[in-house]
Amino acid sequence: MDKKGLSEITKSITDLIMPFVFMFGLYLLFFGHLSPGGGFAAGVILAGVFILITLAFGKGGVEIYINRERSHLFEAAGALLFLFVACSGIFTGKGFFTNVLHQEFGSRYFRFLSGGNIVLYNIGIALKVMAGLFMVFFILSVTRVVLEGTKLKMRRRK
Amino acid sequence: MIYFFVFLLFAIGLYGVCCKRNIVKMIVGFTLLDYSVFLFLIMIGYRKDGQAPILDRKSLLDVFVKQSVDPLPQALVLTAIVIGLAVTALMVALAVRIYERYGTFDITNIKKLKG
Amino acid sequence: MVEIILIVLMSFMLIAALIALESRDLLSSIVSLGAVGFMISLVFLFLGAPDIAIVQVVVDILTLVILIRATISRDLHPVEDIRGFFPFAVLLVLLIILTVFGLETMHYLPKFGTSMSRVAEYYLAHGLVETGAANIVSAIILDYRGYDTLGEATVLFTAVVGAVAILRRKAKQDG
Amino acid sequence: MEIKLLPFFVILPMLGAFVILLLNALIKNEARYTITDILSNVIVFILFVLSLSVWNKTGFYIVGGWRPPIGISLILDRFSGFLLIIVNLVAAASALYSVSYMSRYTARRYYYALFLLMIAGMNGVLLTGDMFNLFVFMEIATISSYALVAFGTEAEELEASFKYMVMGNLAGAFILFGLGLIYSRYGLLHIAQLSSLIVERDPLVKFAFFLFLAGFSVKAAIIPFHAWLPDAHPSAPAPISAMLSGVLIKALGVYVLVRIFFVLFPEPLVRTLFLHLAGISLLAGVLLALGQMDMKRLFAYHSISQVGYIMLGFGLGTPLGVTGAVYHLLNHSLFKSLLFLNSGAVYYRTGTRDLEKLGGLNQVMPFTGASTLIGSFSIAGLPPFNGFFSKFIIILACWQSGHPWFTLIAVLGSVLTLASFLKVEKFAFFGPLRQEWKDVKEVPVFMISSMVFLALLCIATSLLFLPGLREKILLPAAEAALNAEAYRSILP
Repeated sequence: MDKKGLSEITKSITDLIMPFVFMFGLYLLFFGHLSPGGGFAAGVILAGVFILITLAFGKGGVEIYINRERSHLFEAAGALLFLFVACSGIFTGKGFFTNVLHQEFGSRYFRFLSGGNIVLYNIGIALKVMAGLFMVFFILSVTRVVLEGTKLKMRRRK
Repeated sequence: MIYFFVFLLFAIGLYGVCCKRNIVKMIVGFTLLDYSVFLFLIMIGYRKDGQAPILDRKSLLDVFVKQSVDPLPQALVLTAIVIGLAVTALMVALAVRIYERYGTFDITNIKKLKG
Repeated sequence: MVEIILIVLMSFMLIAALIALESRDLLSSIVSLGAVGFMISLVFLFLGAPDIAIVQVVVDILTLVILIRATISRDLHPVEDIRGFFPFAVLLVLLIILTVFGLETMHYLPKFGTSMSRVAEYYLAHGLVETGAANIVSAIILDYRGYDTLGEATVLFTAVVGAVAILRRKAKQDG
Repeated sequence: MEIKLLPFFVILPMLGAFVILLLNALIKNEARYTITDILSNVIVFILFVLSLSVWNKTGFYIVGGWRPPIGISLILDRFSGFLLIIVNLVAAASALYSVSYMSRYTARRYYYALFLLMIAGMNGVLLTGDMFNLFVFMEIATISSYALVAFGTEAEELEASFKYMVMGNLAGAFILFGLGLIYSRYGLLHIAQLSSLIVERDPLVKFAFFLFLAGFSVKAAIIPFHAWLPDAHPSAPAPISAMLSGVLIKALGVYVLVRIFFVLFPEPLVRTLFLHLAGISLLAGVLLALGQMDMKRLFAYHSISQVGYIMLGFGLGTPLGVTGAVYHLLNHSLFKSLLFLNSGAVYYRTGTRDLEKLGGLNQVMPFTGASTLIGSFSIAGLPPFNGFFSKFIIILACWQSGHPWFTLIAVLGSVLTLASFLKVEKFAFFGPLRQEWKDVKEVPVFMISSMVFLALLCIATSLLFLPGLREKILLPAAEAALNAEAYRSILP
């Protein structure tokens, strides 16, 4: 086994619990308006899942999925989704932040779609928070200050 | 009386920010300062043995309105916590960069600027 | 009953906060900061704010991870403190003003547990009907005061872009 | 009445920032730099045109359809409309300037994203009618300015940005604490309705008053809280220090101070406090600036003293005084951003900001020399230029309302400003041309056009002194700033 990442035990534990943490994050995301939770908590937990993988399996594990450019993409996409759903009120002439979907067919309560725009907002925020925070962690963990001669240099860790 | 703890935590946070030489200790001080303000905001909204402001199928509306805690400070704190996280992340990025340029976290010998 | 639990938890929190600032080793100060964060999320649970408790726990974990990541491979020798006289004076002045004003306002604040905001009654009563969300806090942050959350999502976006801009390796074109 | 346009002042810059990052993540070839430049300049120009179209209008916009105490609403009155134009004007000039200035830096997409988000933050602060929303948008503007100050990641810039961040965060915590106090007593956050509720002056309200004053005067760099400005502004890239000094300390500091303390706590104590704080910062700023040999630090110290002039005008509270303050606010935004852009041009070509090393640049950089001359004479307050007229109105108002000491301070401040700007002119632009600057060429066309644009505006605004124009442009803005009743009646 290559020595990257943490010890063997942590790796196997991560394998075990990672799906459950991911499931919990998705639960918070999609049922944010019916039970405690919401876009932010879900986004941070999902970012935590990727951080866990990077910590346990070393940088290579995740790099193929999420590198710097792709997390920029997800972050900007999440933010644009949120802004677009917020502006949907303007396009339909009702005003900036109106809950368009709810007024259309939000009659039944305690349903998945009963919140109207709220679920879409949650998805946009979660996507943005996940990508953004993971990128901050990824860059912080990748750059290490290495002492080269007298000068300290920021080096990208191989 | 219970607000006394909030003022105390605020004072500890201020102490951490003003009198600590190490940048990371200052960041810890700032986080404590933020925590005390969030605690204060939520304590304002608390109602005597109130329940969480989340409805479910069985709860009656008028009992719910009488019983539950004030939801507005919670919305404010939710936003403020993420602002606090954003500021902490930026400060840590700055601290790493300062360490790279100055070689130390100690603020007293980071004095390149002309006063 | 709740007050007693809160007072006990908060006194532990104050002790942990002092340890966080006074401990000589950076790592233990960060870990005790984490302890303060978890205790605060417990207090939030007792104050009837499950949403905030979840977000607080998760954000606290993330602050710990970022802080440890930034300091683990650096500057771990013990840290001597107290930055000379001037900052102490600034702190004393601020503290005096705060305590003078603070003690007076203590008994002007509404007694603990008697929150009486008119706006809150409206949210609680009409939240489900008007926005369809059973979790009134989500209703507020995403529908009644959605503009706040737009601003707030942008704050996080700005901080991430700012942190990435600061941490890029080559800042100027000609070095 | 309802203005449909108001939310676009915040949506457009945010949309621009998100789209810029999206495009740069998708496109890989060289074309993305020009696309980023064009996109951000187009968006900033559209914002400027929008702000002109909303000029002299009062109105509101109810976000999400929920009336004020429940939801958030945007409120525009003549005073915030006036500031909106200034913010977007200086932003347009800086965006044009940074097209060629930022070619020296890498990662231009982050620069433009942060620049647009700073504009979104300032526009958001100017428009909201809700206290907590004002705090959130203020955080957006300040966080993007922290990152932009440290954009060049040199040693000084990082330290300056860290010092700025320490003070900014303290201010943020104080403001949030004050907000909590006000909410615990009155239960709602809409400024207009709060002002009619806050009647009694017991310790809780005084404590919140003190916390707000401390927090927002850090943003306005008023004297006891000014320590971050002389370090932060010089180390930022030139277009950003022009934005910081020109508009950020006004939109986030002076506007919010005037709005909160004339609407929420309207009593004479506030005015005398402004007066004294302004007097001290006016004198201290000028005295500290005398000894400076670094061009940008000298300009930064003068920003503190000029903000002192503006707060002096607002502190007087008389219609003439407030008109002078609003007029000086406009003038200072123009000539201070012009001066910072000039110092950027000098740095762009000579690589140094130290006055001793410079000399006789007029012969090699005619446009920069001319616009610096106009800027220096305007800030020093020489007759034909706009600085003279606005300072004249403030000094006149000071004298009429019977404050001899403050009149003396104002006149003394103006004389010392003239002295230090003559020093700048003598060292940097006149006198013999040094050997090493022989082959220095003029700056690229984008930088020249934005500097000349601001210089012409400096000359044009001196016409505002004429009675005809003054009533039409300055007086309505001054009325709106002074009159809390009008602000409440827009959206009760």
